[in-house]
Amino acid sequence: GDEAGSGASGARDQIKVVGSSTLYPFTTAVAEKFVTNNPRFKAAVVESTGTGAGMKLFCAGVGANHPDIENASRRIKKSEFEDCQKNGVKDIVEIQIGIDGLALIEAKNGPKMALTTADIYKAIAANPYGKPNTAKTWKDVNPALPAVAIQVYGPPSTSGTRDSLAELILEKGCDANPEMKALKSQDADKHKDICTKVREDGAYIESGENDNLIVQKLTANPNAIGVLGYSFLEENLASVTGVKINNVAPTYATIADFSYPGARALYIYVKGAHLNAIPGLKEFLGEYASAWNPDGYLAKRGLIASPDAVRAANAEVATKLTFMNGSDLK
Amino acid sequence: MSKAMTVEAPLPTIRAARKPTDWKTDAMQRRITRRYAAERRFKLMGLGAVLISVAFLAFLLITMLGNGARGFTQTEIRLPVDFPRAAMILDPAALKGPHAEVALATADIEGATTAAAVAAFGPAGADYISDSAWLKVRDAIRDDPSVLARKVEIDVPAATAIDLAAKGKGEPPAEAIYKRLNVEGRVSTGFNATFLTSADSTDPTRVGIWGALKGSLLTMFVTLLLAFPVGVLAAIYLEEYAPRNRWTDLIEVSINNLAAVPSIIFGLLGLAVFLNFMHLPRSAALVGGTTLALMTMPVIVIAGRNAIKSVPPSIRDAALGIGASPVQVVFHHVLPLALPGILTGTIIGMARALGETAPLLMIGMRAFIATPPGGIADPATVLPVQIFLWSDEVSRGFVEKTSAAIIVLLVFLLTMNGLAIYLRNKFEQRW
Amino acid sequence: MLALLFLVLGLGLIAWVTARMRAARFGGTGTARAHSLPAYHGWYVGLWTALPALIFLGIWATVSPGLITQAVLATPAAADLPAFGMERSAILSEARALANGSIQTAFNPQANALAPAYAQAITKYGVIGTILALVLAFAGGAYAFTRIKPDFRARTRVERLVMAALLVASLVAILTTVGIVASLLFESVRFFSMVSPVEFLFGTKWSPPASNMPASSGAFGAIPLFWGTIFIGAIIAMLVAIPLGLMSAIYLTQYAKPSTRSWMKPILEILAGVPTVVYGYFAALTVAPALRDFAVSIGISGASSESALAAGIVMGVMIIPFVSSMADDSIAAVPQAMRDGSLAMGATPSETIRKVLLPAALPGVVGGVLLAVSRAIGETMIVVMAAGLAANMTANPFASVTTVTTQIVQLLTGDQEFDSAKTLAAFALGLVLFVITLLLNIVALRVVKKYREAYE
Amino acid sequence: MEQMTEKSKMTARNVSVFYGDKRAIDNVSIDVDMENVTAFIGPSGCGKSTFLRTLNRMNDTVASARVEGEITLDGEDIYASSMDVVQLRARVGMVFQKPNPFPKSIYENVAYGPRIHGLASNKADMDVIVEQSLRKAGLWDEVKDRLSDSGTALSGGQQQRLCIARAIAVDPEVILMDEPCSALDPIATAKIEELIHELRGRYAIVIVTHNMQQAARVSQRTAFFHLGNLVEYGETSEIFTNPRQERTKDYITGRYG
Amino acid sequence: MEQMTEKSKMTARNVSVFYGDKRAIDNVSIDVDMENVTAFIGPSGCGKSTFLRTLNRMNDTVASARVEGEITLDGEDIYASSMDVVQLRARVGMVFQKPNPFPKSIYENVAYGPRIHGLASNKADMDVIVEQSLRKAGLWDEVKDRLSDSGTALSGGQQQRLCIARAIAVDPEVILMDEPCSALDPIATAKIEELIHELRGRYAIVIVTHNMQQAARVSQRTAFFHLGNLVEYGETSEIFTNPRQERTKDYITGRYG
Ligand SMILES: Nc1ncnc2c1ncn2[C@@H]1O[C@H](COP(=O)(O)OP(=O)(O)OP(=O)(O)O)[C@@H](O)[C@H]1O
Ligand SMILES: Nc1ncnc2c1ncn2[C@@H]1O[C@H](COP(=O)(O)OP(=O)(O)OP(=O)(O)O)[C@@H](O)[C@H]1O
Ligand SMILES: [Mg+2]
Ligand SMILES: [Mg+2]
Repeated sequence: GDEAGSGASGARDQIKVVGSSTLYPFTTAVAEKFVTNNPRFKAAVVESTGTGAGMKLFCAGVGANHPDIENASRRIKKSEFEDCQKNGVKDIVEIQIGIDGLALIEAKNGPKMALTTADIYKAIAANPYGKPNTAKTWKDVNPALPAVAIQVYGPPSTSGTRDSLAELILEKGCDANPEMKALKSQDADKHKDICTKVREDGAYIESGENDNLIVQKLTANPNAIGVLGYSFLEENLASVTGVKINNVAPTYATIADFSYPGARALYIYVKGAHLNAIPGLKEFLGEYASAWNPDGYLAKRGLIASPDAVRAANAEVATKLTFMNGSDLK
Repeated sequence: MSKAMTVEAPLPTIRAARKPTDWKTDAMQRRITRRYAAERRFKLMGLGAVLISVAFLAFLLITMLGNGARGFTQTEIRLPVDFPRAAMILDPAALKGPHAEVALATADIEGATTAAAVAAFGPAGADYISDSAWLKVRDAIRDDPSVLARKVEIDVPAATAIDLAAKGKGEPPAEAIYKRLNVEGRVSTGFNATFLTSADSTDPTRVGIWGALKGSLLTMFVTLLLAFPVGVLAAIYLEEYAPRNRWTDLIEVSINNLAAVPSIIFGLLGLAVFLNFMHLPRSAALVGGTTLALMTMPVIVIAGRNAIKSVPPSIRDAALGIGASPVQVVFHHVLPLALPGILTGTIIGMARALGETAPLLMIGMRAFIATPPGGIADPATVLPVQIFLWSDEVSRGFVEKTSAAIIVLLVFLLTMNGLAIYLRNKFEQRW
Repeated sequence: MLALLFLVLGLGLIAWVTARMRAARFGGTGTARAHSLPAYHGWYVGLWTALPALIFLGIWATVSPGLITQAVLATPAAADLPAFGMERSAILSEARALANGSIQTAFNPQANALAPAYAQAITKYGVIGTILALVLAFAGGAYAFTRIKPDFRARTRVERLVMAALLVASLVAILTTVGIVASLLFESVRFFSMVSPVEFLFGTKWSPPASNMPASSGAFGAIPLFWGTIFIGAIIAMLVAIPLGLMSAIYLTQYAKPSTRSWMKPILEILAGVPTVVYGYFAALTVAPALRDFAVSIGISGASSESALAAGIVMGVMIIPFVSSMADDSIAAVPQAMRDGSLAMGATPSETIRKVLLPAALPGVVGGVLLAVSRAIGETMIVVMAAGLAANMTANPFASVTTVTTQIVQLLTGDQEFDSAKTLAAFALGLVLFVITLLLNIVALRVVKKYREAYE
Repeated sequence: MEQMTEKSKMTARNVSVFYGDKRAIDNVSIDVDMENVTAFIGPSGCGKSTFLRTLNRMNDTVASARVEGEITLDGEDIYASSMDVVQLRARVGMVFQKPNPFPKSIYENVAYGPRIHGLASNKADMDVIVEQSLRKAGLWDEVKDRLSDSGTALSGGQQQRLCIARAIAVDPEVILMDEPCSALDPIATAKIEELIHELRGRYAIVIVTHNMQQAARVSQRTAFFHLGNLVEYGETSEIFTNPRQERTKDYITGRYG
Repeated sequence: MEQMTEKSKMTARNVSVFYGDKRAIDNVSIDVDMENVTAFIGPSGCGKSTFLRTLNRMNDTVASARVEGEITLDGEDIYASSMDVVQLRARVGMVFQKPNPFPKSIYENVAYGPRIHGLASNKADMDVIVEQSLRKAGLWDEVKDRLSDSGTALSGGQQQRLCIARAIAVDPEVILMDEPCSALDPIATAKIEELIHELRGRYAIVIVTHNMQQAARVSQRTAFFHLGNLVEYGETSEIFTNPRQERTKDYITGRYG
């Protein structure tokens, strides 16, 4: 479906969504609700490609062969935005649909740990504060903690959840040290390296995202800690509990107000050029906006609603369909 | 007659060096006992190997069956709905016209259903029924708009927790609720027809495999349409006509190699060529089928060549000898005789394609598709990918659905393999 | 269009019948008879009638929509179409759908205005196309028809076409291979411009940088992935598959009653028919937890529930029928005379198998095992679902290792930027996998072939 | 080699056959006529089959085979590019060592040749051809009630006669037989030999055999091959009683039964 | 059938062999002794091989085969349950139609039997056994310098002698040979025939052949089988010059070479 001239593959009557697996359950839920409420439209196709591959597809161009919506578990990057521009995807609507809580969890019969971001950083960073990590047990990290071997199941480096872990927890723990904070302005790369690199000697175990298996592993191995999306914690409250960080337990409320460190915003990006071309696309955004309230059905699936002001602002974007300008991207 | 050749050569020295073997000595008998013991051990090891392999298969099948059988059943709750009291803005007359769907969509049936559940089971009642329970209510209205004037009882799917409790896999609170409802006679567990007739959903009580199955069938259709003729023709060419030169060697090497290339690499090929280069529609059975066809074609070629090779050359000589042209020889004699073998190979190749997942992940068939595909260019997913997707789902209700989908897939595959074995045994010919 | 298609095919059929009838009238017997059967003349004329017209229709089907659209755009109704492509083409295609009646109402009101223009253009080009196709059909048919004479070699011509079709079919294999190599090579070259091949092939550290880290902080040493792949696919899986497969083959071919064999063998083959996603699910949910519990109960700490062992064992089971059928073939290929020779010396069956049959069949068995290995290391779903993601270089089967295929899936479906070294690495890994399996297969096929020839 | 007459049906002049680089037939000239049955004899591997197969270009199917020299049928060069192989083979029929009926019905076996050559315009014609061919092959009485049975269900000797019937059905001029009896039991062999007697005169017949008694029984002319050479060719009676070449004599008196 | 003597090494009494329901050998009684080489002749498929293989129970390997009647070796019933098949086969060795050396070295080929039966306690003993066996088989001089070459690298005749050496190495009492020369050229055949002469008297030898000249050359007694029946059994000279049965005569005078 390139130029109007060819016209052969002109249009599509089905919304196409690609992108992050984190948003997959939310967007599919909206998609499903959308057709049951609007039977005249066809069901959307939601593909879980991962944010990066999805962004690539999204930015590849406009036309029936390219998706309309990108699910992103992080903000679009400057480079990706430029890629979009280059391929003619000029107008993009950016909507923050809610928050995904990153939660540290342990088995119900676990050691009931309470950690700080610095503890976590020191336990799983590759080179805490620039020195190789030798900690074997939590006690080595912080004498107040039990002498339990450090075993953390967490997202792999390919996943967006991992980015959040680095950004929202490790970096904060790292910056607790003033020297590191200072380093940030001197040598940003080195700071990143020291602060966000995760150890690879077995204490941190990369596991798949969205994986029920982590929960099962934790019940089987009560001394381990898991890092995963808040929705898993909620779904499995019978067998696992949240680990307090800086004395805050992961709950809906603490994540929503960002007091639990580990919350990240989730976005969808919509192609402006498709808004008029794809039947139902606008209505779909409306459905999304109506679903992301704290009492909406997305909450049941583990989405944490954004603060009221953010929701209102984004609801406006979703109805007015204002395009982003991308100047504040990194 | 001819005794002339007799040569007396007794080799006396050597004969003396060796005494005749006495097989009756103790040592010899012991040795034999030992050898027979070794023989029995070896045989037992062989039997053991077979039994272990079969046991593993049985274990796998039984596990799947045990988990999956539950996926075919669904617990339903008899929900009393008092329509007149529900105050829905729904005009029964509108349900007759062309705008019935819109009318149904705009009425807040969901709210009414939730309210009915709360009214029937208390404040937590909404959690007893599945999120999609209201669809049943909607269907009930659509089927018979007159219910709107009455109070009726409608069987709606129970929430996953209750469903699991009904199947003995639940947690204590849900079990308590289930027991209560059971005493009241409000729950029943029956065959889940939805599972066989609907497509993917986010709600485990509403999911079905029909969408994926249809996707699989469409994909297989494309695969068969491409791979079978190409495979058979290529097999004929290579086996019957190809001159021996570097080109045919190259073809031969590629085919043997393609048969062994990891399937995921075909996925990378499909991604690069069909999607990025040819811009065929993503997630479509067309692309999936074509990718799998490339994978299946070498299997068919190899099976086809073996089948063609096993047709005795004497048949070809006979036909050539009375003046049949090479093309006639093949199409009149060789191909009909080789067909059972070719079909067997095709079925096996198709069965493999039907069970294939990895390459399809690369070309976008890993998608949530809530309506069964209408054609080969529509977005579709296939059974194995559906299984993969469900195995990753958060909701616990998907566990049994995954196993149930596996059972469906296995039934198809085992049928196909069985058919292949049957064909092979029936038509296996030795000349 | 469809009607036209049938029209052309119908014409072809008519041509076939008439040419056949005409050729049948040539009659004659012995050396005076016509070169080819009437049916071949029929085919010759029929194909000449239908094929050029069909090819034209194929081309026309891709060209005419553009012509139609252009015609529509030239009309005044098209003047106020939005300038932008996607929306514009949406309206156009909706108008077309309205024009040919596949939809009743349009989302875009503008489409309604364009529909009549569309209908007109469609008719116009439809007529043009039909005329051209018919002219071609008649011209082709007439040309061919004038050529049929008793001594015309229609069969040779038709068979030449058949041969061409056969040749084209077999070229598909080469095209596929070229496609694979090209698609892998193109992205791999880009990858190797970012990461040195030496580091990639010999580096011992695999940690692709997280996206918020500078690219330089990661490491793309693929050795741990190769190790994991070999550990699971070539070591653990083979430790399961070789003894079980080989002994099963021996038992079934040498000891089992034919009746037992006839149902036991298909049952074993079912193991190969179970889809890998099912094995993966089984490995992840049933085998892995059980192994982990077992490891913990015997006091192995650090046992992972994504152990190499779970994936390896299940993969081994999947490979059993593969090994056993290769072994079966190899043993069967040893001439019966060898077996008779040994038995006639007073050897027991097991002695015969171990000392004569197996050594003789060894090259075949080895070749089969190599093929099995190549299949195991390319297997994806089992390891994606049941093996870990941690790039460990460990020989502890209860620990978690990762494999090439797992990483390919992970890299291509992760949340990272697509053009980063990370996603490109997937193609480089694919290339390595391709090369390795290619080599394994070449070697294996050589071994098997050479050895087969030894007895033929 | 001097008996070349004008009435020859087929003539071979200075024919050499190569398999790749290996010469299997070296410079052989021979004539075949309608009146006499010609037998090719010689030890195994001497090239009898190879030479026989050059006479109807069955060697074309062997990729490595190459023929030099000239072979004519009724004066036409059969290796000329104008010669249509398919028609050639219809005119020069072949019967093989192992009976090789098609796995089709007896009727279809015989009808196949006429059908592909368009020799019968309707079913009745075809019936006539099938019956006549089977009669000539001496098989009609044995199979007339079960024409729809599979050809492979016949006994070995019957199968071989079916193959002869099949060859006759396309109305050939020459029939080549490559050890047609070596897979048969003595009784079946006797029947085939009788048949060859009957067919003589109507077709030019060439038969390869490694059984000298058989050659003596059925043929009027015998060609003795050895290591690819035509050692001696002449009247059968003469060759067997009074061979001119030492090699022929050695072979005929056969230390090796 | 009346020559049954007390010195018989093996005796068969009323032996019938069935393959499934099909009777391949019908009520055959025969004696084999040490002094005479016994030849089994008869047309193809008459059951010669089948009967030969019952003598060392090689037919056990054919699932459908069933033997009735009594066969003894030194008076012991070889089909008795107390008979150990492994030992029986060591005592009654067998040489097959096609030479079938193992794909091992020449040495290992000969040493195989003694090794599995534990006939040599050390390498030196084994060397002796190998040398003696190869000498008896008349192969020693030809292979003594290349004992470690593969047995399959020898010529056909050498291979067959290697197989005989292999059979001799386990020190058997009877040697059964099933058309041992049919795959060999005349020179190799002559060598084997010579060897049989030499071995006579040391081993009871039974040889199956479809070559009557050969039977006449190597055997002292001949058994003529036809359609599973033992038609005639007696002195070779008598059978060939003065057959008592019509069937034997027909076969011997052989219209069919
Ligand atoms: N297809 C082939 N490729 C190469 N060499 C061949 C081929 N066919 C036959 N030969 C060789 O050509 C020579 C003549 O073979 P041919 O089959 O003509 O002998 P023959 O006289 O028919 O023997 P036999 O009596 O065993 O049938 C032999 O040396 C044989 O090995
Ligand atoms: N394994 C078997 N199963 C069934 N029938 C068999 C088997 N082996 C041989 N026969 C049949 O038994 C009969 C005797 O066969 P046998 O091999 O003993 O004959 P032969 O005299 O050795 O023939 P040849 O001279 O051809 O070797 C034949 O009819 C044969 O078809
Ligand atoms: Mg021959
Ligand atoms: Mg025999």
